[in-house]
Amino acid sequence: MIASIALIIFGLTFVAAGIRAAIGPTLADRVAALDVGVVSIMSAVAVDAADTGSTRLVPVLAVMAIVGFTATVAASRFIEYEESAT
Amino acid sequence: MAHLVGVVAVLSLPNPRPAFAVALAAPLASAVWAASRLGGGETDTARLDWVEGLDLAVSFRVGPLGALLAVLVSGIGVLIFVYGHGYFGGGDRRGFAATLLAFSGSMLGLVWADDVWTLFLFWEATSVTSFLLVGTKSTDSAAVTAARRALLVTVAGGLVLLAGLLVLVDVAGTATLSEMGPVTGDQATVAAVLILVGAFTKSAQLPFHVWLPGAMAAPTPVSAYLHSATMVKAGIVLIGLMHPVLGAVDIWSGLGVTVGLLTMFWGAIGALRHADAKLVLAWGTVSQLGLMTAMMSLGSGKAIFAAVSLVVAHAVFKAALFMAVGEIDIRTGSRDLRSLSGLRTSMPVAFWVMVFAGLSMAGVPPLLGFPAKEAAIEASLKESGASGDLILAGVTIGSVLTVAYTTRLVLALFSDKGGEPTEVAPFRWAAAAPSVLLSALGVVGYVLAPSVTDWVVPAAATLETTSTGYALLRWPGLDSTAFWISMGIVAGGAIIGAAAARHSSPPEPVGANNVDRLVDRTLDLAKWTTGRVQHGSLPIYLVVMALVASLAVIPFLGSIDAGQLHAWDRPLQAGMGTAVVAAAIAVAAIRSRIGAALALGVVGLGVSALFLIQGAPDLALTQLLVETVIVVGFVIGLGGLTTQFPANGFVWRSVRIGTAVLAGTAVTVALLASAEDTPSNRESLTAAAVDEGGGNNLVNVILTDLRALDTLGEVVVLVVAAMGVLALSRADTARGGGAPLSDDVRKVRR
Amino acid sequence: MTALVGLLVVVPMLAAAIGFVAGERQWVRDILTVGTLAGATAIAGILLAHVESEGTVVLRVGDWDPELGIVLVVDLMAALVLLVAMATILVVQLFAIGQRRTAWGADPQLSGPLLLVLTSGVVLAFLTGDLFTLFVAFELILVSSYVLLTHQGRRGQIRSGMTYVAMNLFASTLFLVGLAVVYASTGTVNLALLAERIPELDDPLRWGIGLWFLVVFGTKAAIFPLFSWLPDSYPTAPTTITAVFAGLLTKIGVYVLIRFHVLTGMDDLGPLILTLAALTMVIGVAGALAQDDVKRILSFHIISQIGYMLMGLGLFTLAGIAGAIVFLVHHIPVKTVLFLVGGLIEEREGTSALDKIGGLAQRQPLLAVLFALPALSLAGIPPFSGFVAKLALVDAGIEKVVVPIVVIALANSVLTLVSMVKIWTGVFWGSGDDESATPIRILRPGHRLMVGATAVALVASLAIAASFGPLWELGERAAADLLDPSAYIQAVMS
Amino acid sequence: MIRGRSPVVRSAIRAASPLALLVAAFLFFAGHNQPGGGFAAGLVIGAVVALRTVAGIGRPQDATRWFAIGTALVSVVALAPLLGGEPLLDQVIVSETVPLLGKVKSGSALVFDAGVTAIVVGLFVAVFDGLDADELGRDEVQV
Amino acid sequence: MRLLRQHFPIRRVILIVGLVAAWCALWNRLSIANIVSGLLVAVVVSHRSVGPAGIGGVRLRPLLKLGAIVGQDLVMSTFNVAYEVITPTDYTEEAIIGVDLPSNARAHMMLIAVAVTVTPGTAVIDVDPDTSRIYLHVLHAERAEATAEHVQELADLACRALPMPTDSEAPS
Amino acid sequence: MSVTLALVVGGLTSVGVYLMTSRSLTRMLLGFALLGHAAVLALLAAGGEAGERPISGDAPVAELSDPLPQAFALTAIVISFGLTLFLLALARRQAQLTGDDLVEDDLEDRRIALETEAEGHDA
Amino acid sequence: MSPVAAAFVLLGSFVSLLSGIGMLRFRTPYARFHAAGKASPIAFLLVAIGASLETGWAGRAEFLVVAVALVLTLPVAVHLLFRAVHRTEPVPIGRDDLATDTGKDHD
Ligand code: NA
Ligand code: NA
Repeated sequence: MIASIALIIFGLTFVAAGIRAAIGPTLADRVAALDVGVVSIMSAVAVDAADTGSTRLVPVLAVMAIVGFTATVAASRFIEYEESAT
Repeated sequence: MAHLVGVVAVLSLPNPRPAFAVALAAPLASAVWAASRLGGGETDTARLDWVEGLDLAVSFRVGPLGALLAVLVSGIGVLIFVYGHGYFGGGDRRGFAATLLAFSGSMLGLVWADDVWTLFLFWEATSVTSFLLVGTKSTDSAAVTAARRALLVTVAGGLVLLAGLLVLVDVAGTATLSEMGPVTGDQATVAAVLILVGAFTKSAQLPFHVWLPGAMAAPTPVSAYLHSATMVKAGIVLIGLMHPVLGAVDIWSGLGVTVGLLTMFWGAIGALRHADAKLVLAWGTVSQLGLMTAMMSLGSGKAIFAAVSLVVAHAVFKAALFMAVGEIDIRTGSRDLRSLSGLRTSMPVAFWVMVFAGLSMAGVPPLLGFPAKEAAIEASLKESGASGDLILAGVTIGSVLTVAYTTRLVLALFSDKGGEPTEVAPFRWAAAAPSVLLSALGVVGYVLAPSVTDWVVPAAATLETTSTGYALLRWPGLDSTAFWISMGIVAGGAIIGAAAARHSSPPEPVGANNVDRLVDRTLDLAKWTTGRVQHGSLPIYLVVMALVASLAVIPFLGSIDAGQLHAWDRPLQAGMGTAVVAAAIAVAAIRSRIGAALALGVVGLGVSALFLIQGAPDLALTQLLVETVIVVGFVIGLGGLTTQFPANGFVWRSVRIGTAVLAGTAVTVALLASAEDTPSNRESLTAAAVDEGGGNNLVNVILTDLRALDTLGEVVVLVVAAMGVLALSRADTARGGGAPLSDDVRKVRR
Repeated sequence: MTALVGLLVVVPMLAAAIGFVAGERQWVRDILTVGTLAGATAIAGILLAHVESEGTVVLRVGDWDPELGIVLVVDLMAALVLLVAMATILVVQLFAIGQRRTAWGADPQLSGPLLLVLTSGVVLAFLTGDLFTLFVAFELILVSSYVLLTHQGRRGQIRSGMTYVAMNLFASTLFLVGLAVVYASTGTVNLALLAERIPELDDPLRWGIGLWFLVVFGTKAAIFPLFSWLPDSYPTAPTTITAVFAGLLTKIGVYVLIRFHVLTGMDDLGPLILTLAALTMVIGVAGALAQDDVKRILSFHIISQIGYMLMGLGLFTLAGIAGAIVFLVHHIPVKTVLFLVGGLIEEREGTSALDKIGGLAQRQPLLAVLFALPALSLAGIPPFSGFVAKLALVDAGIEKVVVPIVVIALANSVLTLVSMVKIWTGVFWGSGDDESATPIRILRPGHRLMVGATAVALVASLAIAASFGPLWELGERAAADLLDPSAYIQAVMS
Repeated sequence: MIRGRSPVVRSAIRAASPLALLVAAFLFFAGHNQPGGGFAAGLVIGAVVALRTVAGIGRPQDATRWFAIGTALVSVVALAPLLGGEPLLDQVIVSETVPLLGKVKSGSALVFDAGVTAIVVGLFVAVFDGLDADELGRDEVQV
Repeated sequence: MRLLRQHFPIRRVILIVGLVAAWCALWNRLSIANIVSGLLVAVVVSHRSVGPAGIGGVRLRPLLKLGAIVGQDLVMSTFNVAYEVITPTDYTEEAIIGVDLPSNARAHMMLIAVAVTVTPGTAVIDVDPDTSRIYLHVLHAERAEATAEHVQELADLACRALPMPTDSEAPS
Repeated sequence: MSVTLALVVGGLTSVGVYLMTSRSLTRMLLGFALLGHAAVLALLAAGGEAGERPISGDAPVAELSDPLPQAFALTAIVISFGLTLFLLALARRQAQLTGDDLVEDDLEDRRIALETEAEGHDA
Repeated sequence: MSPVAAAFVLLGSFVSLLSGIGMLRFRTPYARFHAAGKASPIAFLLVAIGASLETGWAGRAEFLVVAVALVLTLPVAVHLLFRAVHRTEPVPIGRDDLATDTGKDHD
């Protein structure tokens, strides 16, 4: 029950992030939204772990953290680069 | 076989000079061999199985008819090679000689064929080689057009023939000619019509005659050979060969005789109108072929006999006439009846050749043409009833006209038109001798008519056993009706001919344009169709494809079973699914590139979440990683482009949206229609993975072991894709721009 | 025997990888590619001989139960087509080695290895007894084709490559969806099991699956109306690549169509397939007639000829399917030679546009012969292989009394000839536009190799014509095997 | 003077790299029994490559070498069984009890997976080469 | 021994220890096998060409104190955001302020940046290594000075936690 | 079959097709990526109802989700990943050559189509 | 789930919700980044603590690794976002030392 509530809430956060990704307006906003999306899925996985007591997916969370970071760095780096190049 | 060797030999000649001499060897050999068999009764066969499963074989049967025709084909062939040497003078003619030789071989194969497929093989071979020969002057667009026309008509006819042969083989139960018995019935009628049409195209019968006059664009040796002795006779020979099989079919003789006589009439009219000597001969050939067709399909013993005789006589005199006109052509540079003048004195040899061969054509004694035509008239006389009268009338009128155009030709060509006589180039023996020989043969043939009869009769008898009782009569006697008709024909024709000698309407190739127009029309239609179908625009192709896929889904609609469906696996699936689709729509709605790419990232995240919900953590993990890389790659690779996507028109956008919705529906329907009574082998899979694969993560074991081959392929795909990325980035811009497209790109773009 | 099958799949991949890293050492790549392809051809020959006498060879990859793992199946049809395909690729590679110094040569550092990847994909597509592995094989073929088509980065290539990529990717997506439907409905992707289970499905579902895969494989095979990618993409690629594509790639689509639809008993789709066959023939040849460029004409011909193979399939009779198989076998070398000649023309004249070339019959008589014979074969003129193949199909049509398709098939031959004549009169006769003709001079040995390779392919095609008797027999046996899938099922499962 | 590249980012990436690679190694070795595997490991290493590329820190250069290693590994696993008369891709599992470490279980699937990883890493290197991503790592930007 | 010292400076050793711990954590088991394999992996992945430049020492006490403050900030930060979200606040008071740091070493800057970012209402916008100045975004301009002081404190701790052999930038 | 999944697949396909039919290579690329998602989800849906992650020992075998379609999906993801990257390079090259990323028509096709259009449709 | 763990999980979801609302509500990008870059990782950390209580020491250690990875990387990511916005699409705000120091006033 508690897990379900939590999952739904993280789902809502994901949706909020999706909306921000869709409406922008700055590119950085979209990037940030993507970040929030990743973290909310990470959180959902953690909720599942709390619910089931299984840690199978925890290493996956580490990957998510790294990967989310990668996307943000590359995108924001690119935004700057493009702006300065023009 | 000798011919094939000959072709190779000629092509591989180091020195072009003796091309014709070498080429001559093969037909000489076959002519001598065939001549030695004339009149004899023996029959030789040869058979080479090709595709037994399809009853395909190459088989020959050389009997009296084969020998007679082979003498004509090869004998005249020898003379043509001699003539060709004189006609062309010098230059590298290896290709021409080889092609001519190949043609000659094909023609032999055709007349010797004992199998419908062999016959068809050589039938098509003559079409193709004649195409090459007619187009010898390949830089002349008229010659090229004529060659194309000839090829199209004959090959199209060939395919009709093929269809007819297929049906015939079906009815007759065999493909071997000598094993076929007479057939009748509906299917036989179909076969008969198809085969006759095939024969008509080859033998230039109305309305397929249109290719022949145009083919005069060929060098005269070609015309003399193809359009006198050989190719155009193929249709006649075919009708003859089919007579024992299809002669009993009702429509056979009616159709053949009607078309033949009409052609005879129409060809003669054409010959009377033209001012080009060669065209006159061409139209004359059409006319003569009409007569032969009529006789051959008439099918009585006498008619077949007459037809074979005509084939022989025509081959001899028409080749001579062509050669003489060709000689005039190369020595004066003209073939125009209206301008040539004074040739009787300046070219006496050609004159006498024309006179003798012309008289033979007109059917005047003492020339071989006379008894042949007598036989034809007698055969017409033998027909009873109204149709018999009609046939007689037709043959008579046609013959009158034949005499007329012959007279006109000789008179107009050699008359003095006042003014300067036409300049004439030096005499060439090689160009003149063959025609002299042939016109002399006309006389000799008349003199030796009994011998000729001995050759013709067994040949005709192989087609129609009742042909045996007839002979070529040098002098039929004054009590012969046919004789008086003949005399009337000659007299009437001469008067008309003399009168027409002064008149020439401007040359108008009646009907020839129709084929060209048909071809052009076809090309236009093809272009139009292609323009519609192959639009050149990728988005349209994709729309078509999506619509086709949507159509393919229709049967699935009948297989959706609501009992097998459930709304969702987990409620969260519904929520996340909605989010995914919404994000996907955002991808389409966002007009900035990086923005759309980031929205794609959100879709990917959502899909990962769906994977997790579905119980597929490996997929989720991979999807997440992949998604990130793609977003990064997108941003780095394409972020530099102008930020906004171009807008497009309302209609096109509506089409796209409509297509998209249809495609999406189609995919949904397909999935919903799945039966889902999966006989699961999850247990055995799990056991196998753990015991033999040595791992608990089933997906991983499948990927690295059970289905490692797929993974192997998959990583190779990655390698290749990466090499492609590298190659594209290294592609030198200068080289890439090396094939510059014009600025019309934008204009052409819709 | 199964070891040979294994080598056939993996060695080209390995050789390709070595080729990629060989750097400037061109001779390494030449030895690798030619050696591998020659070996593959030899193996294919051995396999054909073995299968012909001993029956189907089945390789269980990884020694897994066929219900769990992947099987590679060499039956008669596979072995037959495999041999022709391998030999064709070998010849084309020889041509490519000769051509590499011309502007029309592909980047040899990539093209050789990529051709090997393509080869492994082709092998896999022919041999796999697994629908998903077929997908992977398709992707192998496609990705190497994409890169081969576009790696030079020319503008026209990028454009046409995009068309090729987009349509085929779309087809790949549809393939996966179809695969999902099949798996959901039958619980397997093993062809032998599918041959058992699909016929047991309800009619609508079965038809749906059949149609869906008709679209998927039809796109690969370039049937109407899914062919548009082909004529837009082939002409821009380097000759050698086009030759392989033209000769081979669409035929893989046809092969798979035949295999899948016959094995799973889709006879009810016959009339539809025949209709599509007729349209494919006619529209393809219409396209050829409309073009004014050698390569484009030839490209449209591929489509038209696919129609014939489709016709054989659509009849769903022994004779029809055997006809389709032998047509396929005959068509590969013929088409390859024609495209190679197109490449030689381009090399000689600097273009393949009809209005800019002329009179080659005089200047390049050998080229004229190299073109004329396969062109006649394509038009179905005897005694070339095309005639027999067409005759077999038409005969099969008459046997099943499907008059319209027979009439169309015959009429189409004339149109084919018209377009061949168009090339002939445009290229070999007449006179060209001297200004735009810029012959590419390359070293004689290279030229000789190119002509030699073309000639070898032509000889192979003539040999096929000469030995059509045994070929037809093999085709009939292969068709019989397909029509009665129990042998296939038993070979795989036991 | 403020440079285009933030020193903070570079340090963070340097600090995170070992951990990321460790995670990659874990995914690689654990993949046979839990989520992960050679492909995921390769992607994580690839992510590190990406980070280092855009930050202008050293990264592997020659993609083809990775491909060579990777393809060689997978091909060896595929072909080696043929030498022993086994079918293509027939894999072996080795289970040994090693002193100190206890029971070690591994198989040729691991080698196969290593090949996959190498190829994925090579893919990243190639793609970042191909897309000129190194441009982003340049320190030319000045504000 | 010198070679060992050269290749395994103290920071790298600590890093390796941490990595081995992480390795064991990921495997869910503390066993000899895991430690041995973890060591192997950690040594490889902490190679100088990969990881942070391992020059200089580590002082545990300031590091722990820094951690404690950051943890405290974290909680505060949470409440802060919660408050801002729940109350309809108007952000007219945003500001970007520059704060001078005692060090321009990268490791310090990174540590500071991490610490600052979790501090309530602040985030690092840019860093100027030449002037050792860090620019922060603050949500509440009126608290700018307090924030600056807090950041100074964090910076001091960071510098003490990771003492440098020299004050110049470490080679990278 | 979960209707939700089928609808999601359909939705993704729709948007994917819409984008694929665009002239902009970037959008085609986006569309292709979406189609890839759709295909992978379709495969997953083919595996039947959601279950536990297919790791032997985590749950009874009967409760595990079907691993085979997951393996298919994984392979499909990877392949479409590689192709997407290649397409990216292709689009980039196009942009390099023409300054934008718009798909060009086949000029020869357009020439023929325009010729016949000019002549009217009576041909 | 133990009550304590449940409390952490719920608290985490609450914070996450706040971060989501903040992302949507805040007017300036900077403010949104505060919500995105701080609240959401905190939410995760809270849930992780809750989960750790359920999974024993091994699980706790694993979560610690994840937490370290996140804490190491996320602030830097947020920093980059701020920087990107400030450099490319700056929002004029009252006091901007950075703009002043670099001579780029944006108002
Ligand atoms: Na031309
Ligand atoms: Na994989």
